[in-house]
Amino acid sequence: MAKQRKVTAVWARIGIYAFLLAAAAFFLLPLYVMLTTSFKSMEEIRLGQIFALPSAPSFDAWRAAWSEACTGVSCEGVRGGFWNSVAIAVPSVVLPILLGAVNGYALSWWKPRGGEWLFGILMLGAFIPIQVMIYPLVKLEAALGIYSSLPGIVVVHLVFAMPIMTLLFRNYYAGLPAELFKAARVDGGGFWRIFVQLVLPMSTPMLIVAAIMQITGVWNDYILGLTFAGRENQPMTVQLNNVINTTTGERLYNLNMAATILTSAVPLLVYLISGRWFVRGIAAGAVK
Amino acid sequence: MSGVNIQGLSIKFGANEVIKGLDLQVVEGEFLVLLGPSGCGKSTLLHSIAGLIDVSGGRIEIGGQDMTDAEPSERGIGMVFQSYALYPTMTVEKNMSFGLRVAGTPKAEIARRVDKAAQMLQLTPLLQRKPAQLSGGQRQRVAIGRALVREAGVFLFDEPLSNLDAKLRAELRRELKLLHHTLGSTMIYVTHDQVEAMTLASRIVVMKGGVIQQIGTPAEVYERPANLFVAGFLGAPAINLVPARVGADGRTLDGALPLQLAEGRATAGQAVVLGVRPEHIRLQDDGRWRATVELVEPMGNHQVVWMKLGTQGFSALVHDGRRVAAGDVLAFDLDESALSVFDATTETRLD
Amino acid sequence: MSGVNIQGLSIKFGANEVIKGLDLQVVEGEFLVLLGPSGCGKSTLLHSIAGLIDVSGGRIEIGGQDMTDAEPSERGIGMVFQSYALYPTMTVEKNMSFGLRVAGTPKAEIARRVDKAAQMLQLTPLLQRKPAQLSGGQRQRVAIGRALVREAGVFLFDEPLSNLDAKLRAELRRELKLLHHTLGSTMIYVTHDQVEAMTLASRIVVMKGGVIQQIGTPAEVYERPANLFVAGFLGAPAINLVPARVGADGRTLDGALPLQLAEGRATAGQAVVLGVRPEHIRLQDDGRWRATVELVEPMGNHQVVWMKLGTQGFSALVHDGRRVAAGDVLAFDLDESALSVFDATTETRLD
Amino acid sequence: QLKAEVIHWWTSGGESAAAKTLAEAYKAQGGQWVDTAIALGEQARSVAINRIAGGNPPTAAQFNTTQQFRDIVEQGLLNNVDDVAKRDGWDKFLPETVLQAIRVNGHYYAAPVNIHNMSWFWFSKAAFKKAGIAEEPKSFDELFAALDKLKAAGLVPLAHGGQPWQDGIVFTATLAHYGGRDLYLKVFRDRDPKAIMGEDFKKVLLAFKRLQSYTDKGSPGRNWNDATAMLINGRAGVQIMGDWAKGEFAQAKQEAGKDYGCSFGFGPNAPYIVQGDVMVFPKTSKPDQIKAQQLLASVITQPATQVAFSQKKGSIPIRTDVDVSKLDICAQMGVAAMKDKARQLGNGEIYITPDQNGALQDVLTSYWNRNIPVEKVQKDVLSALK
Amino acid sequence: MTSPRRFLKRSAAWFALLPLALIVCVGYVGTVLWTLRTSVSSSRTFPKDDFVGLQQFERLLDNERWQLAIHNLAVYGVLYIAAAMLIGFLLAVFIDQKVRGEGVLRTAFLYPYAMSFVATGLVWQWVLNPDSGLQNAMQQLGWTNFQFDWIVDQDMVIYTVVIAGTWQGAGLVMALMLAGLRGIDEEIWKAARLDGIPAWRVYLSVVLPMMGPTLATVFTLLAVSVVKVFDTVVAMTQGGPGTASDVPAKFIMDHLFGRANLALASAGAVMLLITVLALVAPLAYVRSRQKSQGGH
Ligand SMILES: Nc1ncnc2c1ncn2[C@@H]1O[C@H](COP(=O)(O)OP(=O)(O)OP(=O)(O)O)[C@@H](O)[C@H]1O
Ligand SMILES: Nc1ncnc2c1ncn2[C@@H]1O[C@H](COP(=O)(O)OP(=O)(O)OP(=O)(O)O)[C@@H](O)[C@H]1O
Ligand SMILES: [Mg+2]
Ligand SMILES: [Mg+2]
Repeated sequence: MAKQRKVTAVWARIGIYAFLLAAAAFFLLPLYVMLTTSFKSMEEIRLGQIFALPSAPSFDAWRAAWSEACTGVSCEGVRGGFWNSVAIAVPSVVLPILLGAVNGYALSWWKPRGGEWLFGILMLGAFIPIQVMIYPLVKLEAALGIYSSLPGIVVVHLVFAMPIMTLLFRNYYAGLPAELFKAARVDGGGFWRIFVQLVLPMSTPMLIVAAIMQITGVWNDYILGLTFAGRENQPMTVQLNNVINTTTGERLYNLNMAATILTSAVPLLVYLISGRWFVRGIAAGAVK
Repeated sequence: MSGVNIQGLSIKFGANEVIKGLDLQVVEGEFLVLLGPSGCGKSTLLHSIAGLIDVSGGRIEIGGQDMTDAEPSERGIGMVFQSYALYPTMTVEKNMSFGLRVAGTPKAEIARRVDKAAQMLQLTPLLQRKPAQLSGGQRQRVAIGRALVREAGVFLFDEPLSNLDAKLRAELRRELKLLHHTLGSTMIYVTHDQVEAMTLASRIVVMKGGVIQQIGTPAEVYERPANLFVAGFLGAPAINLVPARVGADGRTLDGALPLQLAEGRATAGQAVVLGVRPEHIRLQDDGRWRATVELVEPMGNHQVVWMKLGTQGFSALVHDGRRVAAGDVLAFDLDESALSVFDATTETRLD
Repeated sequence: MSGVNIQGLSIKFGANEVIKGLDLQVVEGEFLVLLGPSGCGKSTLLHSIAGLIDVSGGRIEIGGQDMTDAEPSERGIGMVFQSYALYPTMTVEKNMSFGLRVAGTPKAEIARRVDKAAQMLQLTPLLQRKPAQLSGGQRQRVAIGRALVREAGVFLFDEPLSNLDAKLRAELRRELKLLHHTLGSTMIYVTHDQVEAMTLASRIVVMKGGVIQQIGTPAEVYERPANLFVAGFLGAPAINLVPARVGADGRTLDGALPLQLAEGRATAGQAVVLGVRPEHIRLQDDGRWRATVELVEPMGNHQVVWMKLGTQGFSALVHDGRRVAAGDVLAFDLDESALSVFDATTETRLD
Repeated sequence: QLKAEVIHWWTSGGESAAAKTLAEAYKAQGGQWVDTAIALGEQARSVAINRIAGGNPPTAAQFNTTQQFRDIVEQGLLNNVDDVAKRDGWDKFLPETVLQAIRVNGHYYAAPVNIHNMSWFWFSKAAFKKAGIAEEPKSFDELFAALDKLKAAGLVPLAHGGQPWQDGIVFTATLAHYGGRDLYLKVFRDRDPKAIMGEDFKKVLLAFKRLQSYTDKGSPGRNWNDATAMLINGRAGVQIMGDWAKGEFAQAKQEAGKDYGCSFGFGPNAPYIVQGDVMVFPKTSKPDQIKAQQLLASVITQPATQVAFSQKKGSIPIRTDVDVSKLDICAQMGVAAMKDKARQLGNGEIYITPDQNGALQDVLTSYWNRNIPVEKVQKDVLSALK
Repeated sequence: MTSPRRFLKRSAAWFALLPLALIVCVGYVGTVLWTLRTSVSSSRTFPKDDFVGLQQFERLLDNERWQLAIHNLAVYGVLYIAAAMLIGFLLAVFIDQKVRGEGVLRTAFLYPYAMSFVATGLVWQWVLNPDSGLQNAMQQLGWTNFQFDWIVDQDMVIYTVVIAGTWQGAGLVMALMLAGLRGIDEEIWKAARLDGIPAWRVYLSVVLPMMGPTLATVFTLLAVSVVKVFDTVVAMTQGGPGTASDVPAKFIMDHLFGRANLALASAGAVMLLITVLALVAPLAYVRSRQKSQGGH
């Protein structure tokens, strides 16, 4: 019997891996095409054999994408905006996550009067296409004197991240044992202390999900950075788009692929190292 | 300073009224034990005193001040939750010291109190563990510890010892009593353990369905239960209830235990129920009645003897080591002075 | 079919060995009660029998088959978790019926079993509630119900009655006993309630720190504890322990209670500890010793009298209604046949 | 030093090189070019507009030689460069169609940079050879004949990228070269209902739809350069695309006249369709910004700059009084055609608003991709141009 | 019934929500009102202060492209949300089985989310293109009957957008679900194993309901991205063939930028919002009713 069970367990394992590998194959197929393309020459690409391996793999496109491709009068590849992107990303990731966590916590645990209304409007606002809001926001920031500056872009990211970040944390906190909140209040914890000492440590899985979303969103953002950051602070994606996008210019697909992968390196890195934060049973042992 | 005064308290969950216009005065420094069947609203009452539930009516005063709407932290209470509600990301030590750290207590003082509580609760080796790594009883002790270190004016304990072994429970019972003496704080204590209730309580409150049935000292509640419910609820084995009808003289009873009541205790023709505690049934050879033994439960230091007289079942406690076996026919008598009499319809005590 | 045979079981949490090479044979149809102090590994043992914890060594057989690595569901067990582990999104009814529904039990049969369990557990009016809307005791009863409907070969109960009031507890105790008889299943039952242990157990296992101290019938364990730990652990109030040294004749004891032991029970010069249960101390005017009353605890149907003889403290049970007050000096004697004697160093029983 | 921040969308390799010639020319004459390149015209224009609205305008911003910047002019948010235009005599050398776009109420609001013709016909010599076509078509009917032959030879007759704007290019070419100059102007400039509902226009539409039948199944969504690659590989015979396609051929080291053929129309009087890029100058009252703007306007339009830029960009200069020897033969053909004013014909967007143009594009792309009765399309075109 | 004192104490929560309130009032309410205002004007490149009634809405409702876009949105929305949630959940569940290389797998499923769609859309276009992509590859491998040309098919193209969208979004759903799964109490699992519930059933009947809040989050997230879907379509199909894969956001963007018709674009945004409101309002109403009836 035990033997039989082991056999089924082995089959179950095989099934699990089969599914995961099949899924991975589906997910990785475009990456495969991107990578092979990036190592091909344009002549080879023009043949249209997208699944073929490069006949003479070359790193030229990568080097060009990083440091040589033209993005206007200057030809410095995508690296140009790297530090700008970092400068935008750090506050635009940290602030929205923190604010979102605070909002979610306040809404789900303290339930202040009118909070649900605020949240409802916010969630509704999430459905407006960002682009429609750009013009009034430009006017607003201009009036505040932060248009075309680092604070300008951070504020815009904050505004647009608010619905999702708040939603994320509000629903997450709603799932934690309410008893904890009671205990903490008896212990005399005020709003902030409960948040910092009790709620935040229990938020790691959601913090990491929020970080994944926000880093990706901010790092890949193009239109907002373009519009609000000012020309001194243009993020990397502006260079990326300049490398890739063109209506009437020539398209160097190998370079485009390399540039795209290079630009997404930072979020990818975050994904890779995020694993240890997906902890199991964060609230285990809290209540009977 | 820290008496608790509850007036007309009512609490609803949706349409379900769990506490119904409850009045209760807890004197400062009192050790009040709440007793009542599962689901009668004990925890709900504690939660409302702590300010963790919105009340739908009534007033709660603590230390003479209206605290009906005050924040839990302002009420000066320490609480042990029935479900523990430990902070899962904090170690045992952090769990216990959290409240003190919040209050800005000096570090040395925190360490002193935590150490003391940990020692008393035998948690010292576990101080660096997280709740998930503890056994059920250990978690419960952490929950107690967290309340104790606060040295609050009012302690609310919701079945704090239920998952502990008898020995530890006895020790902690003693410690709690001691603590109560030294701190002089008011304790409101929910328990299902009658030994706990009897040994700890200065007064016992018996609740049923959100309504208080009787308030009194342990002896009062046990010996002079206010109604059939209280009588049946307290005591293990349960009180023997014998229905009877009062004769024309207003004294003589028929039924399984024909007796003479004291003058004026009942009226002629009244249907009553006699309550006889098992320990007041004495097996003695010259007893007025004889019954057949049905079952004997040995309990270590005593035996419970289940007997039948006609159709009426009885239990009796036997403390002398005598051997009793099922089928024996034994003569018994009872301690009439300790008898309770209840009206069969209103179920209230007749005196 | 459903005996449980455990050999050399050992379980570790990280470096912490919680169960240490434990051997235990549970006969089919037996009602085995696990006793032990908080954190001694009772829950861990149950979890390992259920197959919910990976064992680090040893073998577990159920019904004669090696089940060490079997899936929990293959082991034919029902379990009540100490922490209940109710399905939070399901109603009480769904919680109880879920396992049966998945197993494809006919609807009528499910309804029958759930109804029966709900009735027995007095949960019928709550069947449509979710766990979050229940009181602590109600949740615990749902957890029991969920196990009971399974009518499994082996039931594992982890303190199933700890949060229930005495009356309900007594009723359920009886129901469980009945169920055990009708189903004939094997029960392994963790409790801290000695009354439960005494009334339910066909055998009691006393554990300490992951090691079994004694296995025996309730009477054996209570009356003839295998060592000082077992003696002290069972009984409330606790057994009175009196250190003594055996005289040159190998019989005479010095110390607070000078006595003569039976020949051969101890050797000359040996340091021993006498164990005297409080109920074996009889207050009688012609008693050999006299002691001063320090404290009297009224317990409803009896009193616990704490006395002092020299520096040695004692407790005694008084069942007759006599009035005893602190400061009284009372003569007492003891039942020497019920005396336990332990070696002071090895702490094991001497017979 | 006059600092000029310029927003433009010349971001690909060839375009960058072209932009660099402007920057260098500007620098040589005492300016400093501050480059803000933003890919894709729509993006670049909207950033420019937002920056104007936000009070942080660039010195100059690229627009197309169309009505795209009319609204900004109307809002009074652009500086004119009348002084430069007068001084340099723009009226004298700029094509009429270009002037039409940049001159609003007698003021000059943009400096033209180049002229693009969006509707060239490109031929793959290799494919033609395979299909046994000896000569490149000299009329639209010959074009159809060639396409038929290509089809018969199992090649893709018309390499097309099925994106709305490319559909629009094919339409423009058909209307101009199949329908003729007059009809073209009646439709675009006059938006004449009679013409639009008339038989001639119907024929144009049918010819347009016929072209669709020569495309391959994979054409929808394809980028234009992938279509060009089909010509380069000899898999397809013809592509109708702007003059920037030369860049692709050049990349693949193919030469006009040798490996591929180019033609902006058929016959000696074929109209040359004019579009292109201009620089507009957002309103500012800072004197040195105004100076920078004027210098830029002047530098851009100088003959030397023009030649250098167009050489890199693949377009043709905005003026015909330049040395064309450095330009490729296709461009030379274009310049030659431009010398005859009668052959200049504005791109549709010069005559209609972006909104109308968009609506027209919607109609055309639906027609191209679906089976819609031509009469309904006529009605739709009419209402799009309303 | 809250007394001033209690209010004061809760003011911390209010204070903490102040930035949110500000963002909501200025950022969202403000822009919504602005959009509303613009939608009844005749604004082109810049907002105009005139009032033209519901003219823009009439034009919108008359527009075949808009209708098609709305229709596509519905198809895309239903399929994409269903597919992303299903696949995301399955991936999370399988990855949660203590598999080897969890980190690598997780990254493999998540990476599409990090990639700019400008390039990956192109790759999808290639892969799905019958000439260069899968169909061609399969046919060359000998499966000559293999047909997969949805991307050039008027009626099927929207499904290719679903495929690419799911490919991009499922990883994030997986991450969210994974976080939700890991939050479930181990004891519940134990109880279910004991009850002999097969794992799939536990996931379905116990875990999934317990993940209610997570599911709500995921659903809302996906719904928001559905309404805003733009990049995917533009990069993959440019809304084509023709306008077959058009979506409202693309329609709005076209009019906002390329066509300089701010008013019509605003009208489109308002219509979208009204649609969402019409879908959400009954739900919210029911939920608030439920809340006020049962429990606290
Ligand atoms: N995850 C864990 N990691 C480390 N130690 C643990 C873990 N879980 C339990 N323990 C320890 O193992 C020991 C046995 O735990 P167990 O839950 O079996 O005790 P128990 O006998 O059931 O106690 P109680 O009566 O308090 O429920 C305890 O000392 C506990 O601290
Ligand atoms: N959220 C809720 N919604 C509806 N009814 C509830 C809710 N919480 C508790 N109740 C009901 O209120 C009653 C009182 O609950 P409470 O927890 O106060 O009981 P208790 O006296 O503490 O019981 P126990 O001894 O079992 O812990 C119970 O019948 C319970 O079912
Ligand atoms: Mg309770
Ligand atoms: Mg336990």
